[in-house]
Amino acid sequence: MIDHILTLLIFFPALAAMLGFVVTKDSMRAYGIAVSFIEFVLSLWLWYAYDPMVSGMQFMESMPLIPAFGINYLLGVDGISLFIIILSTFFTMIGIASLTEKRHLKNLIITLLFLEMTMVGVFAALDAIVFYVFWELSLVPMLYIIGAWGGPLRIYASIKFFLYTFTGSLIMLVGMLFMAYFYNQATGMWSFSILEWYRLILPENFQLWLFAAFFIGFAIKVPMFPFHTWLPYAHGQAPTIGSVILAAILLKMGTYAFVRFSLPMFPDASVYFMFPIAIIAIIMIIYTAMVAYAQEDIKQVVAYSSVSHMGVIILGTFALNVEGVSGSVFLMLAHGVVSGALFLLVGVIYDRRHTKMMSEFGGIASVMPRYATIFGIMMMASVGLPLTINFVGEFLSLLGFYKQSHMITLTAGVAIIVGAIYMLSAYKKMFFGTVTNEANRNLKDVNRTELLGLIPLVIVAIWLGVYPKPVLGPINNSVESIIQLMHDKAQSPEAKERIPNLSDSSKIISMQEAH
Amino acid sequence: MLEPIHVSLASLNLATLAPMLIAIVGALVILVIDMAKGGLHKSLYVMLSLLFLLLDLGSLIDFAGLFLKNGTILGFFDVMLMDGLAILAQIIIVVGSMLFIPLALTSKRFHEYNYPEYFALFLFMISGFQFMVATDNLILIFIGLETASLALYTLIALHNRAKSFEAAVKYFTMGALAAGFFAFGSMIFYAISGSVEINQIATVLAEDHYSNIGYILIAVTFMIAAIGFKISMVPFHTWTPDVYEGSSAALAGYMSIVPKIAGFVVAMRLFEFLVHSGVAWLQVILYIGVVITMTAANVWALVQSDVKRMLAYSSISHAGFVMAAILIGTTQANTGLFLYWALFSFTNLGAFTMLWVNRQKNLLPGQSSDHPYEKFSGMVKTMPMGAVMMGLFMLSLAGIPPFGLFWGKLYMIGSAVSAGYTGLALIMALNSAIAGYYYLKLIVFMFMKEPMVGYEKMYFMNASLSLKTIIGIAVVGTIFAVFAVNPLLKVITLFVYNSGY
Amino acid sequence: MEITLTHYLVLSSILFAIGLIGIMRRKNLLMLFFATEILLNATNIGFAAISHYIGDLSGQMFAFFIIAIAASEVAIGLGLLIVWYKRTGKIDLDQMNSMRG
Amino acid sequence: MFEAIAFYLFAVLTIVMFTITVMTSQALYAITAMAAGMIFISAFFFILGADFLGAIQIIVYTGAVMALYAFGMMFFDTTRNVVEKKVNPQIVFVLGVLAAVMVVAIFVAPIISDNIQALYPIDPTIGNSQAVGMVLFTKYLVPFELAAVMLLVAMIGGIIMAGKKMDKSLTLMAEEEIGMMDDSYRAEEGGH
Amino acid sequence: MELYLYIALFAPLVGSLFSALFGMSPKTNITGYIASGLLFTSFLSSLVLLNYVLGGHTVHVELMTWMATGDLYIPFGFVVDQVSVVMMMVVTIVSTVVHVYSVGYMDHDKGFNRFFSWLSAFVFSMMVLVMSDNFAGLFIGWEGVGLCSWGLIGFWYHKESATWAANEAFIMNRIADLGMLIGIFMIYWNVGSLQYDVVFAEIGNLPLVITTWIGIFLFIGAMGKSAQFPLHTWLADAMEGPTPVSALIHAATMVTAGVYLVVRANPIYDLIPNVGIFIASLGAFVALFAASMALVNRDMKRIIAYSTLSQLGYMFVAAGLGAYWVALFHLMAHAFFKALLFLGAGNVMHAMHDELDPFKMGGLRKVMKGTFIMMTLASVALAGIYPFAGFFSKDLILEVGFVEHHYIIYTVLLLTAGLTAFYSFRLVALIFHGEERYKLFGIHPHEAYKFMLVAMSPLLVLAIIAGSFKMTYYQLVTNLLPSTVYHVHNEVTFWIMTIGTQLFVISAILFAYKKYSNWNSVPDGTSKMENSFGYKLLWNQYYIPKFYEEVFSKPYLELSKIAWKQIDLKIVDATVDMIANAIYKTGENTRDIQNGNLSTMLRWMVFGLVVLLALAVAFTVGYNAVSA
Repeated sequence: MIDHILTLLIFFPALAAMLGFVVTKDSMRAYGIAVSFIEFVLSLWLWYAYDPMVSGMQFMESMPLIPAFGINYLLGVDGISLFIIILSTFFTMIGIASLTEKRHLKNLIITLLFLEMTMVGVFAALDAIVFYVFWELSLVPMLYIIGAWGGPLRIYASIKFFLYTFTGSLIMLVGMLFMAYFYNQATGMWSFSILEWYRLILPENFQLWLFAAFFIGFAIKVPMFPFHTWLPYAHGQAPTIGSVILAAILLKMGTYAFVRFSLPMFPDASVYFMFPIAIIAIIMIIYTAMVAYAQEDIKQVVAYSSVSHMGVIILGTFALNVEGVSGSVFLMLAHGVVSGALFLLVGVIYDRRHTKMMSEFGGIASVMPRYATIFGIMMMASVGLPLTINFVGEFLSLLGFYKQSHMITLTAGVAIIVGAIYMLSAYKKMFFGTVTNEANRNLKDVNRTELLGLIPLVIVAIWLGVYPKPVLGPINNSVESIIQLMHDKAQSPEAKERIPNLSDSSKIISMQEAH
Repeated sequence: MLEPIHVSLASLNLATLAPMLIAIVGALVILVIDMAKGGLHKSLYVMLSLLFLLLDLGSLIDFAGLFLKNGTILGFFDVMLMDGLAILAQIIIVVGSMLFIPLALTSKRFHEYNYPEYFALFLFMISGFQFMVATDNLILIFIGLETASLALYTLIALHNRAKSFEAAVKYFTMGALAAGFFAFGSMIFYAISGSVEINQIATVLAEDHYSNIGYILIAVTFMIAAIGFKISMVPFHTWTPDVYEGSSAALAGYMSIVPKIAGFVVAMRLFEFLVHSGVAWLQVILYIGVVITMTAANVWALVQSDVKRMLAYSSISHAGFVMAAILIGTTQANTGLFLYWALFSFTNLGAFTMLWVNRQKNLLPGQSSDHPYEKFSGMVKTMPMGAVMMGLFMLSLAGIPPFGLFWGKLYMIGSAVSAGYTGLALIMALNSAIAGYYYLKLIVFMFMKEPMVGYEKMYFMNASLSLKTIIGIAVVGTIFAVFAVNPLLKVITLFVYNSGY
Repeated sequence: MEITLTHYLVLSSILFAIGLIGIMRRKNLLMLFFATEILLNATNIGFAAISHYIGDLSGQMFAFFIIAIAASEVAIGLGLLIVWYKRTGKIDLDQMNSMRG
Repeated sequence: MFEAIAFYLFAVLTIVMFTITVMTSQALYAITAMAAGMIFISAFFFILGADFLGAIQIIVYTGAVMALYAFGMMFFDTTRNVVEKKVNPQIVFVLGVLAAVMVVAIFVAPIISDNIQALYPIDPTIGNSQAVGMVLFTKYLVPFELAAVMLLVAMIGGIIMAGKKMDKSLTLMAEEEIGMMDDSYRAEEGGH
Repeated sequence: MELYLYIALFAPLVGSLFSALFGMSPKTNITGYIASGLLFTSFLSSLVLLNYVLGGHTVHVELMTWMATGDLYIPFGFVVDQVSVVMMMVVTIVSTVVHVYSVGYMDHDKGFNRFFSWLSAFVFSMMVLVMSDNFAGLFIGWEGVGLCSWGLIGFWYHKESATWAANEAFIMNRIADLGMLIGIFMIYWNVGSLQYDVVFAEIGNLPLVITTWIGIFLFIGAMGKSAQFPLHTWLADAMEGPTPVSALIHAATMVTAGVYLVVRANPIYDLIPNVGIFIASLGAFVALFAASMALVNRDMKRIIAYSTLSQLGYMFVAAGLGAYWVALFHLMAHAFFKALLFLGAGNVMHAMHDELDPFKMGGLRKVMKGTFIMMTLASVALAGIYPFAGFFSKDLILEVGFVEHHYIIYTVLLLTAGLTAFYSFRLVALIFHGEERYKLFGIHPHEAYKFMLVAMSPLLVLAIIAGSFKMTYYQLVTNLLPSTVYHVHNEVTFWIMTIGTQLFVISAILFAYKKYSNWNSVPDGTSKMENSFGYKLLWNQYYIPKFYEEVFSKPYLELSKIAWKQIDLKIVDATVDMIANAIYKTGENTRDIQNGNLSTMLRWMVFGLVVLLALAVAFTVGYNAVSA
């Protein structure tokens, strides 16, 4: 069974969703929780069975799908994808457990389970086409979730979300086909296997074009400035569960893909584009933080803050050294946990008041102290306070990029300031002061169902902030192999120089292990 | 004085006529039965048609085996040409027809199915298409085309309402013009090569090193206009939406598949040798044509308020997409064309069948067409399975993996990439994105809006077991296409490659 | 003055153009059908001429089949017109605009 | 010389006739002019030695097609002046003339080819009809048969569309109405 | 010893978590007791450790790995050495006192439990800050105290001003933290480690430029925490928090973290004397600058806050000039008397029902004898009168300035000493002497709980006698810090300086007493002095808060709004929508091509044909031209 655990992980929720059509409406919730819990346990088992010392792919599965065109059903996880998969299953579980939606709950849960399949699929796929299949397929349930359970502008938002990302990924698809074609030119075989592609050393100008093609697909998904405008709409209109999954997992697909595709496949292009992308990242960080500051709707604040944080992730990714990339991968998880939690929290208040405008609130801290506390913890995590999960990622990402550029890191570091500004001011508007709005006077504090979702997140947010090693270790090993691969593949002298050669520094690693 | 001509029967290879003859015989049998005893129920004719089509398919599969063994089979003074393209196209034609004909078994009664002649004409039409693809003789192509077209006009009109007459007349008139173009184009080809057989024309032109370039271009121009009409290339597409709207949904779905594949095969035979010989003009023209057809049709589909018209424009766009194969002209591209069309048949027929099952006899109040988007609003609440299936077809048409059409698109764009048409590949990709909008629009109506009061019973009102079966087949074909792609790809590549394309 | 193939081809294309004009110009469907006949006839002249000048029979064959096609088209076309006329009482194509866009 | 005169004469005649067909507002003129044009065309066929074709032209066109059209005209009551609303007539002529000019522009260049071979050469020793027959029933047997099918299709199509059954549209009738109609049919048939 | 270390470190955390358990429930005294008790435990452990360290040992433990990736390795490592143990003592003593005090002070507050949770959490963060053995750990504590400071300043979150001040403090600190973070990055990429021992061992091998930058960036961090100009405004505003908080955080411990950082990083700053001079100059400037603002202020707590700021300036002078042990010494002494002063002010506030304007008090010494004595003594210590603690430490700093030949700094500091004395006693005089002006406002003041006064007494004692530990202290810390002795060798000069300073200070005190001890009215803004330019300048804090408001806060908000409404919505998003709309509009506008009229359709076909023909002819002509 362990040989096919990834297949199991991917298709178990889908199968369960199919069977879910039979389950009656009343018991659907329990069914959803049970399924997602089993799935989560399975993913934990994956972690348990994962050998953290191995840097390469594990649990590889392979089955020919369209061998005539080099497409195979190829799965595997390494330290980078392992935890994002766990995050996906975790958040689906949390999301379903804390569902407060009443309308068409059955459809919603079935959709969520399908979504879970696509999410796990994206992160487990090692074949570009399989990856693409899940990548695109994930749009559909999300479209439905936003469009059917969303706010007043839901249709606009969902279509915008879908078409925008769809457009980007189609360009990416062309890039993939080119990659396969070049592989075919080089070897005479068709292959879409990512691992095979890793072996291909492309001339630099090809790399640049392909990088650009992939970049558009990924950048829209991340979303990177100036392709980010679908996100506020999607978040603003999506129901809580939609925002949670979107922020926690779907956005990670883009950044994950950078690490999985762009870096190892196009090392020279990555170096070439490092600074332009860093500039974009800075714009994302500062500009969107400012936009977040100007928001009147708390959910939009969180939405824009996502973009801002994704900027840091991008920056870390393009640090092109182990510290930065590990940091950015870790920050993906961190941001998933934190922004997911924040959206859940926003959902809590929305359920009670059916408004997300901050001006409607004020003084909530005295009415809902538990809520305010959890919100405060998550806000501080979002701001990147040490010993919370975000800090580890942010610190490492910025640290990593510092190696490449001092000035850019200094500018990007403004993230910790502007982040504090919008978050604290939003918190102040909502929670501090006196209760002026009568409607807020008798709000109920978070109930048990909600706590069920929130407490684990708080625990994770602090646990991994204090002791990130069990996660950071495997990530580090896999990232090291990627960086080494990049260094070995790099052709231009600049790339050779910018991407560290780890085999030289193996001494240092062993020295540290002596600690 | 006239010498007696000795022709050995064996050299005629009479068998090459078998598939078409089966269809014709079927038609005649139906006519005879009707004469013998009138007023029989349509189910008899449906099943008879199905049986003959099965026989037809059987003979084609037989040919497929022969082709793989012996290569291209010529017959009847080399008029008949059973190469890989012909066999593939005929299989698609026959399978498409087999999926279509059970749609006659609706629970509501429509005018056309009251005629046994309807089924006879249908089989005649199939034979016409089969002739059209199974020859490289322009004369036979022309007659095949006309046989099929004339039958088709009648089939459209038999739906018997003002719109279907309008559609038939429009189609007929424009078809007549296109026929004129075809004849004129053939004439010029004949003038410069002294032949009406495409391979002969190709040989002569090559030997002349394309010195009559002006003539060639004029001929090609007329041919593009004629075949472009058939496969609805912009600006020869104008009939498509109207005719689709006027015909019954089932026939519209059929028209979006079968006549076009015949058109594609003719286009492949006629244009690809020219493209390969570096007639730059043709490449440019086809490039422009393909891009405009894809894009403009997409853009127009965006603004439609009727699902059937939307699907009509979308099928134009798909045709444009596939036309790219003829421009690219590699084996991979041609393989892609057939793969795409095979996958497209299932999905598109499924989509049109979904329209067909909820066809009501009278227009909805306040609507001017049969299938306005509003009709589908909130369908997920009243008819969840139906909505899911329709949504599935839409997703497949939009090219969302892993549903059927995605693999076709993948392979087509892949072939564009392999042939160095980067710009084309990007345009194809972006067009898929534009197309996403209007497919989504229907999904939005079905899944995200509230049902209209009083319309709940519209769905599946016309459904019957056979219709549902067809939809089921289409759904299965759409979802599990991924498993069919590899074998299809292998077979098609073999056929196309061995036919020299 | 020798009459060459070119003469015939030019004649053929002039007639074809007349047919085109007719097709574009006519609103009365019946008379529009006349124009389609002109198109086919124009082509026929060309085929016959080419056939003559290169001494090959295929052209005549083509023309022969075109005549057959023309005849069949008339049958179907008139049939369509009849039902249309029965339904509307007109055969003016400006009346046919229930579908557009 | 004779050939030239004949060619020009008939060319002018055909062009004039067809122009009348296209331009006149009198349906009767139009059909008459077309019939005349068809006959003049057959003259070309005779000039070109395609006797069989010439005969067919006269028989089929002038005999059958024209007769059909004439019936049609009477049926549609178009013997009077046809009133046609003209929209943008300039476009029509510009397009038509352009098409002609451009085709002609190419056609004035002679065909350069050494490779045109007559696959089915015209044998001067035998008559045209015989030759045509030879080719038709060997090489072009399949098209010929298919043409027969086509004519059959056209015939069936024409008949059923003009038939009485088309007067009532089952497509537009409610199921109950159809049921009643079926009953009355059955009653009729039972009465026979 | 490790056990004691862990007890000292984690006892406050346990206290905090325990209190947090009851955070949402109504007041339970037990939280106060437990938290205070645990802090006392922490204090005792620190004492044990102090004893151990006095024996010449240090304790260095590594709890576990925090982050390890690539070449980076950061453990949770803690070190108790001569410097950190001093800080630990200061922190635990003051916080124990403040905890006990708070039990009384917060007696009637709804958020009693929450308060203790925050307060203990703060102590824990502070302990992490001082005990960490690497820069990353320091940063954890650094941010942790920032967080707790935020929570405590905004403790009364229903007050707009409090929450505003809390956010201001946090954000300003964050600005500085960025500098610190960059400093840490530089250290890592140049040294390869963040452990103090490794860094300090390697730092000498780095190019001077880099060392300089490291020093500058770290100091930027210190500037924020220690509220040095221009990041000083938050400190005065932070007085919105409960008074024990001001005593603990904004006087005794957190604000001195910057000084601690510079002291701790002395191997770095030793290499870059130029930066040191800058630090010293800035410190001197801040000392004077803050003192000047304290002169006219009418908010009791703000006056004390400015004095804190001013004293921090002193510390930075010492640290900047390389006299790290002196800085640390002043830090320690200052912690005691300043905390005392604040707690006293807290008593007064309680008595006066949260009235802060000393002009509205007067004559309180009659009802609040204990408080009166304590505050007076604390002020004396602050003023630096022999033999109170302040004298030893402050005088030493003056000497340092003199010995190092920075006479300007010396002069400034001397002047500041006088100002300090003046405003301190202005405050004392206004509060405790003169007419009982509070009666005008119908207030009936009362003395604080006994145990609160008892709790304060250790501080009082220390404020008086701390100076006597000077030699022990010196021997202790110079194990780690440069052991330069700053002494004016010329006996005459030394005595003139010392006595002169004392006289100057005393005269300032007397002047203050004379001027304010008989004050009898509440200023209403009409007097001539109040309308003078200088007064207004000082009253408005040199218009700096206003300047920040106008130049940074408001434009930032405006810019943010523009970014959102103009750029994001109207440009970025509108472009995307425009593309979509353009496509859609194209469809709308061209759909009439299909106008349903057969004639038009036919014309389109012919049109297509003609266009193709035209292209064909054009191509042919071109082709022939080329081939000809």
